[in-house]
Amino acid sequence: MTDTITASDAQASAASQGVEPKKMTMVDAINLALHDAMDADPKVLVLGEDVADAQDGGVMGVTKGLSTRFGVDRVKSTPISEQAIIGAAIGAAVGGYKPVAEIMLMNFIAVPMDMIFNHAAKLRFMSGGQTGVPMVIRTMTGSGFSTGGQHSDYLEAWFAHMAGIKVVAPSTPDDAYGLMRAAIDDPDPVLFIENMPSYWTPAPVTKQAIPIGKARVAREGSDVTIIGHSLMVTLSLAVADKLAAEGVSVEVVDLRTISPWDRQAVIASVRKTGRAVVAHEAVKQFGIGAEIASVITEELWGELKGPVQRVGAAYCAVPFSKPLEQAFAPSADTIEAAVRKALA
Amino acid sequence: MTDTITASDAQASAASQGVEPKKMTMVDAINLALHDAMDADPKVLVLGEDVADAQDGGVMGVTKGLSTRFGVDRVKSTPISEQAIIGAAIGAAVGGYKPVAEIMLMNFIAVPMDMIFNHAAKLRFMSGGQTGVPMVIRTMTGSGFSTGGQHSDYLEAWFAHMAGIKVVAPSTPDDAYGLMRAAIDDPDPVLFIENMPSYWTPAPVTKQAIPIGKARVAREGSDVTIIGHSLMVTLSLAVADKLAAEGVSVEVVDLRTISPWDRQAVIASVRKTGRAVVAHEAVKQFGIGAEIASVITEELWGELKGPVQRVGAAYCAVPFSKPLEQAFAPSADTIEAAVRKALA
Amino acid sequence: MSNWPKPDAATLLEIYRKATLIKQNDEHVIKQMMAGKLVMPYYSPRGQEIIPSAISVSLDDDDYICTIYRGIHDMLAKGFPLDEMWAELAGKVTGTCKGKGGPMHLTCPEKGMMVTTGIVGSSMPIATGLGWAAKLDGRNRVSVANFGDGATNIGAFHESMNMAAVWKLPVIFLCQNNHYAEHTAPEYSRAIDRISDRAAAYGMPGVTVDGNDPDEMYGAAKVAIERARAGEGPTLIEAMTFRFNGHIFGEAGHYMDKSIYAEAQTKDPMPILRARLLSEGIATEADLVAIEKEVDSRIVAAIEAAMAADFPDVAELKRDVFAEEIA
Amino acid sequence: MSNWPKPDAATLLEIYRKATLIKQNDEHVIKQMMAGKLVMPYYSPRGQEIIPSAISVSLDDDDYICTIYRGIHDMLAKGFPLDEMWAELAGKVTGTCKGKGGPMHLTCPEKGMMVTTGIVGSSMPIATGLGWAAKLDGRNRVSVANFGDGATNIGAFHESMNMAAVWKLPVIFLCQNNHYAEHTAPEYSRAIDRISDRAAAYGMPGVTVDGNDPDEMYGAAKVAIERARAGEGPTLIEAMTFRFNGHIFGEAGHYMDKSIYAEAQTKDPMPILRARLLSEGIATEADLVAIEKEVDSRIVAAIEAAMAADFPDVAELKRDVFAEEIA
Ligand SMILES: Cc1ncc(C[n+]2csc(CCOP(=O)(O)OP(=O)(O)O)c2C)c(N)n1
Ligand SMILES: Cc1ncc(C[n+]2csc(CCOP(=O)(O)OP(=O)(O)O)c2C)c(N)n1
Ligand SMILES: [Mg+2]
Ligand SMILES: [Mg+2]
Repeated sequence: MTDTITASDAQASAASQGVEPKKMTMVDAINLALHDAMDADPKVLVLGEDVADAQDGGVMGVTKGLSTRFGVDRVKSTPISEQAIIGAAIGAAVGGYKPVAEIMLMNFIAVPMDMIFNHAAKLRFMSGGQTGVPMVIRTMTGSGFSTGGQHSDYLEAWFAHMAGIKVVAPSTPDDAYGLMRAAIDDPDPVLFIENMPSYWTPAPVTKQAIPIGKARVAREGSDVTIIGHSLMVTLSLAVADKLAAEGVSVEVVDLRTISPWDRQAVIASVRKTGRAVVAHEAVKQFGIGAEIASVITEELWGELKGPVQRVGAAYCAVPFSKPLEQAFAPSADTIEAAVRKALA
Repeated sequence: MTDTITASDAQASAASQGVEPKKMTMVDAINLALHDAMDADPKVLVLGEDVADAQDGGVMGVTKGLSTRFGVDRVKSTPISEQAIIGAAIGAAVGGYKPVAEIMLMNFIAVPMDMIFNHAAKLRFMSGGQTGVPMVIRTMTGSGFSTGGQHSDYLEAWFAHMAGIKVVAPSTPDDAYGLMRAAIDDPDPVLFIENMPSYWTPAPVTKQAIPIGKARVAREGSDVTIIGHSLMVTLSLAVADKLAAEGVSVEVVDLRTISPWDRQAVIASVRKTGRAVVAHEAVKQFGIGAEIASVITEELWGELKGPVQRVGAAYCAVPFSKPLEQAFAPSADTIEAAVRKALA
Repeated sequence: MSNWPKPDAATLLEIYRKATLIKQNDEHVIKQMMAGKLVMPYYSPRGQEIIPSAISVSLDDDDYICTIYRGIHDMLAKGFPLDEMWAELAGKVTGTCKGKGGPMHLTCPEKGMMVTTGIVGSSMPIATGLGWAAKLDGRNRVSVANFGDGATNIGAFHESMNMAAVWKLPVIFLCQNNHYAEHTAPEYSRAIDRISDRAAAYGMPGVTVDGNDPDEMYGAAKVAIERARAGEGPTLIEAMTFRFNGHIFGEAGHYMDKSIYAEAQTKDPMPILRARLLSEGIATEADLVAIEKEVDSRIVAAIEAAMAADFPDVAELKRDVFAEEIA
Repeated sequence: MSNWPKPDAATLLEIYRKATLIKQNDEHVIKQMMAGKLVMPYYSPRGQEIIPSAISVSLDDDDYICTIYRGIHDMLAKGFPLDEMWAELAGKVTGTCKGKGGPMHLTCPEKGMMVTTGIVGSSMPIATGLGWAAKLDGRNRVSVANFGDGATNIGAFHESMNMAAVWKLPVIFLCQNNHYAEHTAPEYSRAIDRISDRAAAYGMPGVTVDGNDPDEMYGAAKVAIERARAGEGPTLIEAMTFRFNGHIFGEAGHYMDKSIYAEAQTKDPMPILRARLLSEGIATEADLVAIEKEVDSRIVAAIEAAMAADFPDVAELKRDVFAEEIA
């Protein structure tokens, strides 16, 4: 048995305390997590373009209210200077603070890559543990909004391949709250990937911290396991619903943390079902699905009923035109087709 | 049958023309390729820090002689400005030239990631084919020289996961010459990864262009296939030699091109041997070995004698201290152990 | 400045024609978006019409420009074909990028419109490279980099300004200072007043002009272009202006200071130039109405053609990734 | 400048003591490398001794510094423990970073030595963040960013200078201008003479001083530090100097202009300061020899301890990746 958290646990625990979990959007859940974290610890800081209230609390409103409540010394709107934003966060972290830096969209994270890769992820190791970089980088992405080639890429694979940084990606408001609290409390740098398609769907938020490194069985099943994160979890649950009507029992594992990922939970699930599909919105080639599929295959050699199926975006930039954009990214249909292939 | 090029082809063809292939180092082979390409096409340009002769023709001397021969308008030493270096190369490429830009060490490629990822790799697609970016980015890496955490990472996985850019990595002087000529002639951006440990070992150079996208069987064998690039090929050949004495027949496939990689050649080899080891010096987790292992497993489901073994660096920054640095990166011993595991 | 060249009557009229195209095009885009017929992020250039109009009259198709997400005005002024632009906005296969680029990546090499980027600051290094190409070509071409005030705080600005100056490249760095960068007013992003003062850090001439004034904008642009064509190197022009429709279509604009906005509106360049053309006798009301009508009918025709055209086939996902179609 | 504070005799002697440690340490490193006993990339600070020595006398352990691959002088002046430094150079587990960082990543938070980076330009954004932390701490701490002349052409310089100025952070941007950036002379990398002129682009004071002159360097540093401590914001100091041993240990140096090199040698700060201490009667020959001997014996002891220490265990690969050891 693994100590994976199941979907019902958190709600059960909230219910057992007699609390009716409030429904809120992911935007509001993150906003609340930031408020609560800043309240709980005066070392928590927020910085990024437009994050303060004079700038409307972020272009998406995720940081609304923070500077009014905690002051503009702790909540700083920055110039458009991604290298300096991450550099400032690293310096503040090394100096004992817990900054939460926003890189508005994931594509812009290519700008401060040096700061993240050569510095944030490495300072603890290179200093032999004398310093550490307890910072969070919030960023957002997701195709489907006709923003074209430079505004909706998923790049989690770059960071999963980078020693010294953790990568988390919530698929629900509850996870967004819990993972944000855990990320801020974590002594190491955490990349926190938000996804725009999930921003405005309200769902219950229990306000529990969610451990980094643990996956969640979002739906139990016995015939095949779908492993995913972010929007892919939502799509996979829809596929599971649809296939249930045909008598196919689909288990859905929400990674929650992409790196270091919960091998134990994933292996336990696939050991049970014997079949796996890994889905991500990033380009399929050399995406995180390859690592997960490889480890499943290594660990369950001889036990799998077929090769692990991988689902990912087409090998091209995100196209603008609607029909192309739709065909580019994995959809419920693409995932369903992969599940059927796994079952074949 | 695949149309993979075997080790002996190029030399045979050189020999058949009555030419005795000259031995030279990889440094000299790249230098020669740049000379020949600039000679052949006045549109070929070179830029980077210290590349001109007033700056000694590069800190490693790879670009020595070029500015003296072709002038300082075509061979430009730049300020330390990696974003402007790649930007200038992109602009020149869009304007009809074929720039070869040097990013001195692979770790520094994190600085111009936006230019590479959001621009060089995407302009052709986003413009619907109206523009293209026929540029080469030369960069160098490789651990073993006590340079510590920021000077010897392999990051090919980032670029393999990026649509619109090709990635090549020579393991011999002959490949360095041939792949450089092909990369310069290619209509699309090519990342050309040099490795310092292979810089100064002389070997024959036949001066043939080597097609991008084609692997090379560096050694034929029947029991197990090792797939690798850069220094890993050299180490794998040594392992093959050693195991031959024990009667184990190892085939070594040199990828040459990491993206788009030669699936056909790799699959053909593993179909024959039934066992595969993928080796790279980059961190193992989420490295290119995962994609290659996944595709092998998908394509040869039911035909493999065991799971594909993956060899890569430890999950940490490159350590300075000698014993740690040695333990960090894959060695002939690590590869040998993986081969034995594959054979077990 | 007093010794700058001034636009003659015909040039002023040409500037008005371009600016009118930009303004009316903007109105049509907004109308189509409100009607749900165009779905895209839209960064309106309303208020910034004069800047590209007054520089473009001194540029040829052969000259390069790079611009940004808020760049439709730059492109229209440079002669970007209307039909292909509208088809691209609608995501159609007849679009200039076959629908693959969309509004943030409009490209038209025949008109010198080489790169449109959505990444702040990134137009500059690429325009620098085009300047290098132009210099090597030996054809007196220039390369114009368009960018906003906010972009002057990012590293790519610094690196490319410096490189262009050291290499004496024929680049015009055209900063369209519309006061805001998304929701950020200048006091939050720089501790100096004039962005053009940054040119001194690179040994490059820098000048601040009223970007809404065709005389100043034309003069400064002409001087910079001639300097570039003469091989004397790059110039930074800071053109003061304002964006009346906020950062992006649909935003609330709470961050905007009401008095700054109101003050800017008194400087809306379009009614000012129109009144001037009449008062200086450069055109009659009938002339101007004719221009406005002609422009409008061209736009309407482009919209109709765009709406009637086909979407690209999904096979396009495999094309233009590389020169050779992928399998 | 005339109104700058001047170092008193004791301070001058302290500067000499620090500078001597730097110079002699350099000689010992080179000796060990020649003997094959240290294997590492080494960027000698020979010639740049006065800069960090003259600033460090005005800094506490509490003040932060960030430096670069060529930064051993900055660290020694700041009080970096010799034993742990040498053990680190030798890759030993007793090194300050347990041998995992090496010469390019020496770190010692107790002495305020927070980050050493091998990536050009990257000391600046991080020092800016430390300046933010210092400001929030409210303890009058300052943060010093060290970097070279070549680093002033990279984007990170621009972004962090600007951010520090806008946020009025207590940061001293200390550019050690040693004429070359690897093999590149300044005329190939910038079109202006004085790097300190770049400060104006950020609304920050900028000053160029003779970094080899303890008076000028001490004065400029002191003024900048007080300004920072007083909450008035950052300063850029360009300290002119030279590196006598080239970019990296073992290089040929063909790119160096012989007359520039010869001219620089006449300004070697070490013999000049030594002669001054004697001529001004601040110290006797015997005093100086005593300092030099004491410094030498400390270094020799550190080397011996380092050579005798153990290498780290390979299990260290799993430690310090994260705070929690990985499985
Ligand atoms: C590197 C990067 N960071 C952030 C953004 C998000 N963003 C888009 S436009 C913009 C403001 C740019 O302001 P300015 O340069 O003044 O141009 P304007 O939009 O006012 O024309 C920002 C921050 C981006 N596109 N790229
Ligand atoms: C981003 C980056 N680009 C290139 C290099 C390679 N490199 C190391 S030192 C150096 C020269 C730096 O010159 P300068 O800033 O003047 O410092 P100095 O070495 O003279 O002290 C270069 C180009 C690097 N380390 N980082
Ligand atoms: Mg603006
Ligand atoms: Mg220097």
